[in-house]
Amino acid sequence: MNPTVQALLQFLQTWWVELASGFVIVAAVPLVAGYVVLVERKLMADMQARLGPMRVGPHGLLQPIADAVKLLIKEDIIPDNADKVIFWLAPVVSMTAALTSMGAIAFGPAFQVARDINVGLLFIVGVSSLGLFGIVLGGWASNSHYSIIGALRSTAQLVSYETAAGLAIVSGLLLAGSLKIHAIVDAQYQNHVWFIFLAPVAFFIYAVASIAETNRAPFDLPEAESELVAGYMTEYSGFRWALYFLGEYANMIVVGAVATTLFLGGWLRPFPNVHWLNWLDVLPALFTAAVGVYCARRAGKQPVAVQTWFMWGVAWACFAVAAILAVPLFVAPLKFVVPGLHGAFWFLLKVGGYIYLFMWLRFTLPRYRFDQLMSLGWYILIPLAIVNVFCVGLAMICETEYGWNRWVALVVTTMFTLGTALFLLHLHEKRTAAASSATGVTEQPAPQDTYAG
Amino acid sequence: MLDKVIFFFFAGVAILSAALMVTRRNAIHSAIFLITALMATAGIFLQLRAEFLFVTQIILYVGGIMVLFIFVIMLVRLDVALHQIRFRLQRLVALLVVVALGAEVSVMFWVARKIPGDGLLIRGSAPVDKLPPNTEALAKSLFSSYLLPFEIASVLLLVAMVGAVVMAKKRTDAQ
Amino acid sequence: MMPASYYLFLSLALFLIGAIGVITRRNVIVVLMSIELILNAVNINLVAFSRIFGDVAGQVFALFIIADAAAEAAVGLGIIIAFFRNRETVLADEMDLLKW
Amino acid sequence: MHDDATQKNTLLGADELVLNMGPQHPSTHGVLRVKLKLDGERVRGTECVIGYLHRGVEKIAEHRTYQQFAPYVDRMDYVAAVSNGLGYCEAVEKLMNVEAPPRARVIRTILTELQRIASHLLWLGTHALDIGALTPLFYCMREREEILKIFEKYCGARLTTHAFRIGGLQYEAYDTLEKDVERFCKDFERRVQEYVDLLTGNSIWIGRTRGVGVLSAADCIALGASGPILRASGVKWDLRRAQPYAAYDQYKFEIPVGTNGDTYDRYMVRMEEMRQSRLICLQAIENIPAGPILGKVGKVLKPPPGEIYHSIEAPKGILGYYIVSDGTTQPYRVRIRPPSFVNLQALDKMVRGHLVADVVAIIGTLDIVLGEVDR
Repeated sequence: MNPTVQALLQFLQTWWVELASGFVIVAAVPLVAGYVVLVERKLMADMQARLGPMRVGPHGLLQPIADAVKLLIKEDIIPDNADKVIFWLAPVVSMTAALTSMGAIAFGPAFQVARDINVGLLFIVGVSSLGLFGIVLGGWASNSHYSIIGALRSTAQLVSYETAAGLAIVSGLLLAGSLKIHAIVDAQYQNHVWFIFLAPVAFFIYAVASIAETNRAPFDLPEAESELVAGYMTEYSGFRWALYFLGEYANMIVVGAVATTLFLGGWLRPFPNVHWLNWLDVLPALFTAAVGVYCARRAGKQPVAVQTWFMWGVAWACFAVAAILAVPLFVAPLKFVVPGLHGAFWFLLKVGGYIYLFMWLRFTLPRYRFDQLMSLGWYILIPLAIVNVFCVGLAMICETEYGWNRWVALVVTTMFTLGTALFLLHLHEKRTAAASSATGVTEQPAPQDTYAG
Repeated sequence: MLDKVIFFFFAGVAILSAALMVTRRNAIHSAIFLITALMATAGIFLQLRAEFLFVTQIILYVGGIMVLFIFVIMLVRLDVALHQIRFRLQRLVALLVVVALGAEVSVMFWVARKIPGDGLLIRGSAPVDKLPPNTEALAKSLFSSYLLPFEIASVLLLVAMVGAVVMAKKRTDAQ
Repeated sequence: MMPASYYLFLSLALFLIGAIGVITRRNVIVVLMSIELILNAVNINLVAFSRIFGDVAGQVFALFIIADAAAEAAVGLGIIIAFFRNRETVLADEMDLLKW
Repeated sequence: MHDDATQKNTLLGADELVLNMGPQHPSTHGVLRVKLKLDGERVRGTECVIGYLHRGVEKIAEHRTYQQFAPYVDRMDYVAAVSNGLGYCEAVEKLMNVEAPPRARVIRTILTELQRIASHLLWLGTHALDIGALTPLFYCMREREEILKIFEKYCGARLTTHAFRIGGLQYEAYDTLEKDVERFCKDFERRVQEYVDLLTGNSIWIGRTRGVGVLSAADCIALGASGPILRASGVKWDLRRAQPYAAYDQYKFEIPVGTNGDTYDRYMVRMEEMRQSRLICLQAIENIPAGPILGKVGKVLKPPPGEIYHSIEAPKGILGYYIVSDGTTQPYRVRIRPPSFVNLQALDKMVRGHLVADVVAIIGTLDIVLGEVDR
């Protein structure tokens, strides 16, 4: 065996775990993103007194697959004299950015593709910010006036809200003390508290900024502006458009994962240190079993035979997962599996909750106008984030140097931050009042007599 | 062995995309190739165990500066500047100067390789595991021995921000 | 561990390509991009030697260079936009206002 | 959608840029083309191009008998067909100075007020959708469905109802009409509260509507705007109170009036109008007088030669009919004064100085229906 093959084998030997989980991510994420789309449509329907997709599969469970196939088959139109290479490249960039940043996310103490890079969290944030190029190049390559305006607007929005998100993460990192994902979650375990309670303002700022960063809910301006129709995505069709769409949902998962790791205690059980609450470990198995029972009960009522079979299949899958989660609790030799599996369950539950918040906002809130959106970002969020970083730092110093109790220090500093927030809002009110009265005044010259003209 | 493979891969990508960047007609294409070149250099930082610089390069250079470039290229309608004469005397002179400089410096490197002991090119280097964790070491030295340059850099950035805003602001007073 | 000469040759190559870009290209934006490339070449050298000597000062300095490159790009592009708005051109040759 | 005249379209030095919100557009409520003259992002002026839905209703009227023309009237403002029919029938009755029997007048009032609620519901749904709130549309459609069911039970049609005849009604009120209307009105109060919770206090909604598309009272009068737009600017003028028709004089209801005539005030005025219409319906179904439902009008209508102008308060504003008869069975001339057409004139004055995103909100708040604008 010549050395190169030998070296190759040796390389595969050491890194096969990473490669395998890499393939799993690239395959699983589009599927998961598809089902997140289905959940969103179902939730939206539920909140709007209607049923949502019910046709494809029982309760529309096969809808994502049907969508994917449809998008694959759909005609793939490329606008003429558009820049072919970049037109193809843009959605790919936006999807790869989301997927690579998922490489560093730890879905549980055991499931992490890149075995804990030293700059874990920064890597995730950095690579996911590259998704911006997908949008910019997409807008530019489709060579239509409206796509370029849409692309420019979404870039401006992403760049300004990334600053706010970055600063919010910095204040979270101050508490955590390290960039390594495992270290952050352990810090929350050691401190016996999730950082959302220590730095609530930071979590709020990050939540708002991450909504804007994934172009969703009240900030989904670039593609929702009525005269821009679909912003940078207008000229895309078929699978290219699907790539953008999945990129957005994958980004949502990434942002949810970062928020969970940093603020919501990653894969920690709600009360990890409290030992008499250990019965909570049964919850994951219980939860999945309940879902299984629901599917089983619904299976009987399906109109078409094949749907009944499918529902039974889903029910059995849920029961199997419940068994996997429950059995190691009692069987001694399998004890080592418990933290990994349960951690993954709690992590996914929290990310699911975070994404539920995204969706909830999307169905209830109207959309910001572009200048309101930018002024909110620059006049309120970024200064507040800076002040927050300063306050959390101050609190840490008081705690270590002057021996204040940590909670007291943080409560005081949070009050101070909220004070600045109110002050900023007051300033914002005065500015918008001044602005609207200014436009108001100029608009109404003396009512000239229309008939005289 | 693995280091060599990674290094040659990233170096190759860097040089190729840099070359392509310089020769492209369309500014957006050259911007994209510059992005690939920067990502390749980030890879080389990683290979040199400088993770923090790897991430800073991605966030700041590629995520920040290149966005600025692409923004300006999109704002500045470039169809005006596309039809440019390719080859002129000025290019020939430039190529000659660069080739001469390159030859001279590479000869110097080549000769220096022969000097034993702690000549220009030290063979050995600190083994990997004894290296302090990169981010902590960087932070420690940045905020202890290099605190003043750090403050000056922040002032510089502030000045640059103000300058850029003032210059690019549309002259609204004209209306 | 890799001898330092690999990194030196790499940064030299990038530096030369950047220099060619600065001198030959007419479009000012591409000139600015080539300057970014040159700065990047310098960074590789700094990090390489910081790795070889095991001292982190090189990386700190590389960080400062990135900060400076950001400032320089911002101001440079500000100038280009202002210039483009008045002169409607981005070509270096047509920026001959100071020529007598 | 294409923009033809983008003279010097460098986004930097972008001066006069004409943006086309073309006929096919998600938020122009029908086939209306608005040419926006933009200065960067600000709108400097607009030019509305209409006529895409012109069917020549008034010309057709000259070759139809009075009864035959009645169904055409429903197709004008297809969102509020019942009130169109009421206006036309009352105008012809006035021409023939015939009086509809009291029972017919009360049932007409109930159906017209229900139609006003339905029209405002559709307006609220689409207006909120344009500004980005996805949910109110489905809540409004759910309520509107109840009203359309009542119409279908009464006259067999949901949208173009042709519910009234000249001289009274064609169909007797079906037996559970009172119960249906009462059931609708009872839970409608809770439903309106749902919209109020979603929108009224919402800071984004206020941000998008407060101070947008301001129209002063003087401008309203000068431009001839009518209906909720006029009342939102502070002018208390409602034909149901000023020139009572049908059975409106028998019922007590307030006329909601706004103060500074912006999109938010028009929203509040229309929401209040829905509540008032609900009160009118409740009062009306208490005692629907017995008696005939059709006045003494023969099969063949030959109104005496002459002319008449009669206007009613349609959901969008003042809907006027000017009919000239030459004694034959066919009108010599039927001129219709649609509220949407007149209100659309105000678009240019309201949009000036605003951003492009506000144009969408302003078109929504005008509540125009292109079938009525183009006729």
